[in-house]
Amino acid sequence: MRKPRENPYIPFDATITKIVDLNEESKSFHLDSSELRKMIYQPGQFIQVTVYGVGEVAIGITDTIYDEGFEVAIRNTGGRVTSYLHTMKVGDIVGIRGPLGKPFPMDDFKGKNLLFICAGIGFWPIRACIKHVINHREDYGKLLAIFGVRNPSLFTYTDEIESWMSREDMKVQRTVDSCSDEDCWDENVGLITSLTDDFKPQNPEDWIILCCGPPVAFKFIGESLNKNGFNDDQIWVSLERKMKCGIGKCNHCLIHGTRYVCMDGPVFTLGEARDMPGGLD
Amino acid sequence: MSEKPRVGIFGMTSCYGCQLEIINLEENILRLLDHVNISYWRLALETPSDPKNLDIAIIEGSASNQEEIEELREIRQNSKIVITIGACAALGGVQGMRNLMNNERVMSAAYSNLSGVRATEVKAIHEVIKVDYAVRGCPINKEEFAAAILHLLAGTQPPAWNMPVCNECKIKGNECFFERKKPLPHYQSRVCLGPISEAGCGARCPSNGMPCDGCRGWTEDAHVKQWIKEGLERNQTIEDLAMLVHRYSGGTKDSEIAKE
Amino acid sequence: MNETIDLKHIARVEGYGRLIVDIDNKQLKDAKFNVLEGARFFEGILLGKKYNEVPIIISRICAICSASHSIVSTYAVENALSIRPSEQTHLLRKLLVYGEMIESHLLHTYYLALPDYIRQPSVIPLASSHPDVVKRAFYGHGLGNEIQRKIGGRAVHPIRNVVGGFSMFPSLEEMESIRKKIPLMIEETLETIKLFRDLPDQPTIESKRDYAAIWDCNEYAYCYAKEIAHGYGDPFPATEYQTHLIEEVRPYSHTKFSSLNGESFMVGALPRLNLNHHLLTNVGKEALELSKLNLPDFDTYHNNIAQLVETVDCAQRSIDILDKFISDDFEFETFDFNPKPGNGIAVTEAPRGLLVHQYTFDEDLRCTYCDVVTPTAYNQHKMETDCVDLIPRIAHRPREDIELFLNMLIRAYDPCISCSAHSVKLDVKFV
Amino acid sequence: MIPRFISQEALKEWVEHLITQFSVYAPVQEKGDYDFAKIAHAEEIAFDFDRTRMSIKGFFLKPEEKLMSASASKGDPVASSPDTSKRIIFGARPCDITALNLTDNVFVKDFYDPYYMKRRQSTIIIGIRCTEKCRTCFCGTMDSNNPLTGYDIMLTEMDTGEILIQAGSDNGEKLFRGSRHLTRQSSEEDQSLILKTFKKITETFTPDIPTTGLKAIIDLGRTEFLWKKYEKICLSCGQCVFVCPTCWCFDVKEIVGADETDFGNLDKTARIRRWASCLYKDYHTVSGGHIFMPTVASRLENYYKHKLRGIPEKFGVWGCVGCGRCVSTCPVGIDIRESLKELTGD
Repeated sequence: MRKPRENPYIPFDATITKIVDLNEESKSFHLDSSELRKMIYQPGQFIQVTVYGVGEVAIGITDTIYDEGFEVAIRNTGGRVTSYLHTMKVGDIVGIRGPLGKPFPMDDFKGKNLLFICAGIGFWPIRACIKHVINHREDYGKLLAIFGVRNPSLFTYTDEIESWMSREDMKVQRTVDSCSDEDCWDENVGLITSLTDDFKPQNPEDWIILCCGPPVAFKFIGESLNKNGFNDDQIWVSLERKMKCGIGKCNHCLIHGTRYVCMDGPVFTLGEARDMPGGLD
Repeated sequence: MSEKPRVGIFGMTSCYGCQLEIINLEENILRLLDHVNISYWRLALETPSDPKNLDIAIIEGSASNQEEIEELREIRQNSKIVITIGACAALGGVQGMRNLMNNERVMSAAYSNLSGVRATEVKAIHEVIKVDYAVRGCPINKEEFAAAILHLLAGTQPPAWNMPVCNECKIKGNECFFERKKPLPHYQSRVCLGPISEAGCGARCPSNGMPCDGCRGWTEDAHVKQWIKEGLERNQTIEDLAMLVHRYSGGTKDSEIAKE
Repeated sequence: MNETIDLKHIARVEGYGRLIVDIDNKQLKDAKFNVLEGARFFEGILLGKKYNEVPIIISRICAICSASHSIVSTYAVENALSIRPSEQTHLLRKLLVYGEMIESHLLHTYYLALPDYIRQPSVIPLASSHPDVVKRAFYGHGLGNEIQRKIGGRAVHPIRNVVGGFSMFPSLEEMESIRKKIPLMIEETLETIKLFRDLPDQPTIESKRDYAAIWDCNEYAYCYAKEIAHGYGDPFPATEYQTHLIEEVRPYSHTKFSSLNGESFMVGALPRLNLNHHLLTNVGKEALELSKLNLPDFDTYHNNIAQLVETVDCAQRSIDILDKFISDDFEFETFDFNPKPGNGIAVTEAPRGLLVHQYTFDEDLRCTYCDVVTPTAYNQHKMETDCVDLIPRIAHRPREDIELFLNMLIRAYDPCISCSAHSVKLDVKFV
Repeated sequence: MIPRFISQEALKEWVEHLITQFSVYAPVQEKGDYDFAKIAHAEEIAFDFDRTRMSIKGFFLKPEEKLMSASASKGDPVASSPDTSKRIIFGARPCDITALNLTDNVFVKDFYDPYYMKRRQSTIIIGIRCTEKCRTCFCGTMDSNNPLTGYDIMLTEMDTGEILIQAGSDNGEKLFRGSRHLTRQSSEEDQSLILKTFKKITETFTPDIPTTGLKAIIDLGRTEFLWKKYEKICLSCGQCVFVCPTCWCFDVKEIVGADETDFGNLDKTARIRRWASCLYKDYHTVSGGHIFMPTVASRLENYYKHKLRGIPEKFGVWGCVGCGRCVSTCPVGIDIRESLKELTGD
């Protein structure tokens, strides 16, 4: 019998049990298998999804559906794997390796106020954190989540976000970069920084910020938050790199010779990321 | 099981070597035929049946006269996927060099009377019609061709390594033809194109004792100007080097280096 | 009744050719063979190129005879630059050519010609109707390729054959592995000779015209000789090819016509066999006997079976050379040379016939003149005169038969149209 | 084991004996340079070799290998098993052994790479110590000419021409058990001879390129001038990476239907791993087209920093063993020794 843990390059199989269209370019896939259910996963980690014969892609886990397996959301970037995944059907088999990488240290954040900043598809890995926090609501202080996308049609998991908006114990803000006349938007219009600029709580040191999105956005978000009294070590970001092995061997995700995103990350504090030259490229 | 995909194989101006390499697959052709119906192949089939409604069109050769350009447009209209095979189709091939030379002189050297010759500029296929995938090389590597077809049939793009020939050459542990100022015997005294040429051939020429010829074209990030600078230090003239980097790629738009 | 038979694309030949035959009341009025392949101007491209680039570029004229082009161009360049290759180089080149002959002949006979003889559109249906024949085809053809790969570095456009010698050599194991495979191929090809010989209801033609091939009085020359022999007269030096094999332009066509003593002539396997049959190896003679060819033979259709006889002969010659290499010490030679400018001519036999290359190099060793005449260019005139001989014999038959027999006739020449397209005047009249 | 001595002739005899039991790979002269090849007789060994063209890393991290095969429809991946028949690498140089110690670390740490390690475990390494500097080497500077582990046997030629045998592992000791008659025990008189030879070796390989403060210099980030300078000449051909004994970059691809025994079966897929180079643009390009290290300068910086900063931090040794292969293979003449001098301002 095959023992998957012995050989880190060999995936285990999982079946696609459900596919949901999130928006015109993204779908979410529910995956399940007995081995997958044994997987212990923490928010911020990622898995490597193999489409046999096509390739492998690193994906942040969007949610743990604790008794039905896992959910990953995948945007069709036009690459080999993502475009093929978008043609797959319920019942098809994929391979999984993981969980890989370091998670957000959620236990260290206990008792703190949390700000989630989700830029574009950066929402998906953060979604697992938000759900974790909601499930352990009493461990954490105030909650604020900021969502930003390019235009209103790109919001995903809208029902869920709206259910969070209706919660008393959590505040949600949404913004779009721009909107046309057809799909008008009555909430905030502007870059994410237009919301973070106004985020000036009384005791900034009580807050932890979890941020995910394109690395370039981190620079601007960081600047905006720094102005309001947050230091870089309070801000946690999740970085992205090309990945192949996912286990610190192949050197694809090496950032300027010193840190592996797959092993030392993908979660870093903004301070750590800034210390790595090119870390925020 | 739905009907097998219909495949047409077409030859434009070329040496037919890439189609020959398909034949050279020997028994494995039969394995490919398990998956496809060949509906048009002038080299191997009796008067072609019907080159319409093709799923895959495979084109060898470059476009070098008006008739071929028209035929190509027709093929594109009748095919879902167009893949090209060989250097002629992908880059123009050796005949493309005449684009960069004094065309009249070239043509009159071959033909004493030019009145009957109708030849346009040599063009790579993708300069004429949209091409979905190119199998490169002069000639193609038959295994690579078979793999490309199998991948397309499986619904995915064939894997490309996107590396220079030096990768495969060093993997094979070959002696480097490009080492600085190393004297080479006469017959090898050409600057190796390995560092700027696309891999995938298995470093065929360097593994057979000859410097790389660059038949698969440049890599995506080829540092051609730096390469030419290095070439000049190896007692080559700028004209020779310009012809060398375009030996197979005269039929593409990015043949500017030669003109510079 | 006027009838025009227009074989628009002659399929199963290498390249893009067309035959138009006008028949008026069962009398032949006109026959034209056209080359429709795009022109590539190799003679022009080579101008100004360094001598060592010449064989690499020129072998791209044609894939199926790439080894012949590569070898004859290296010989022509060596003749021009006064370079003397070693004896071992000559042998290796011969071996490479034998590999090419085997590959090309078997490709033609099995894949391109045989389907006609069993009235099938291609070789593909044969896989189920004649699986044993197709298996033989794969084996023999693959072996020819393997010889080319192990000697020349690859099956199409050899790499290792360079001006002066070989850039790399086969290993002893490689030679032994080819050597072991050849006897079965010979056996199987003899079977195929019988198959071709005994096929019923096949067209014939009697076309008593001249034929030519390279000539070496000591051996059946497949690869490089100094003289050219023909059926009706004495051999002449290869350097005089332009005075004997005259190319002329006729007013009614753009196509150049090659003539020998004012007549069309044939090159290829059958002419070679006609001229050299007494120099065949013993196994080759056995094959000839089996084929029941009566030499000299003037039936163009018999070129197919002549190719099979040659395949057997080449296979035996390959064995002889390989045995010599395996038993004697094979040398891994390094070489260099001192080239001098000049003019050089070399002639060889491509699988489909006489092939001539000529180059001139200047002080800088750059090419200033280049002439390449390919076998199909020589044969073109005879393809038309053959129609004159054939039509009266078959004019009474139904049109499908006439078309088939004409197709078979052109294919019997094993024409390599991409070869000839570089130099033949194009007939660009499109109907 | 107490070090023993063997004569040059007896060494050959011993190698002949080894060939009867193992596959023995040793440096031979080939195509104008030295390369490791499987040998059938001891006389094939080029004993005068300085270093081989390629390092020994290819024995463990194969240039190209199949990691697994699977079915496209059913999954069910099966790992391919590397060839683990016992073999000997005869004549590994100290720099290569030092590099091997480093890659051993990489392929065991955190996640265990079974392909690499199984090959490593089935291989016996017989090292030959260098007594003089070769071509472009600077192993003295990188402290790699005297590995303490990583070999099973180390041979050192004494001034007298005799060869000193030191075992580095139990396996190494076992290797001599049946052949003790070929060797002689070292005596107390030999002590001075050994000391003298080693002293000479130490003197030969004194550090000659400054590395003091290198880590701090890199951390300060004042290195851009060098990458900008090299960017103008580097061809990104990656040759330095492939010859480097401490570069272990690889790329992984999935392929369909290419099984040799079952050609054309579209259900059969395989995962292939192949050497790659971090100097290639494609290495840092993700689907969608974003390139994480778009310039040659940034990729060169990544390459150098990994060797001179990242690896020392993680493993406590230099990421360069000073074998100098990259120096002699670089087509445009980039020289890491010059780089070090320029970085430290010497």
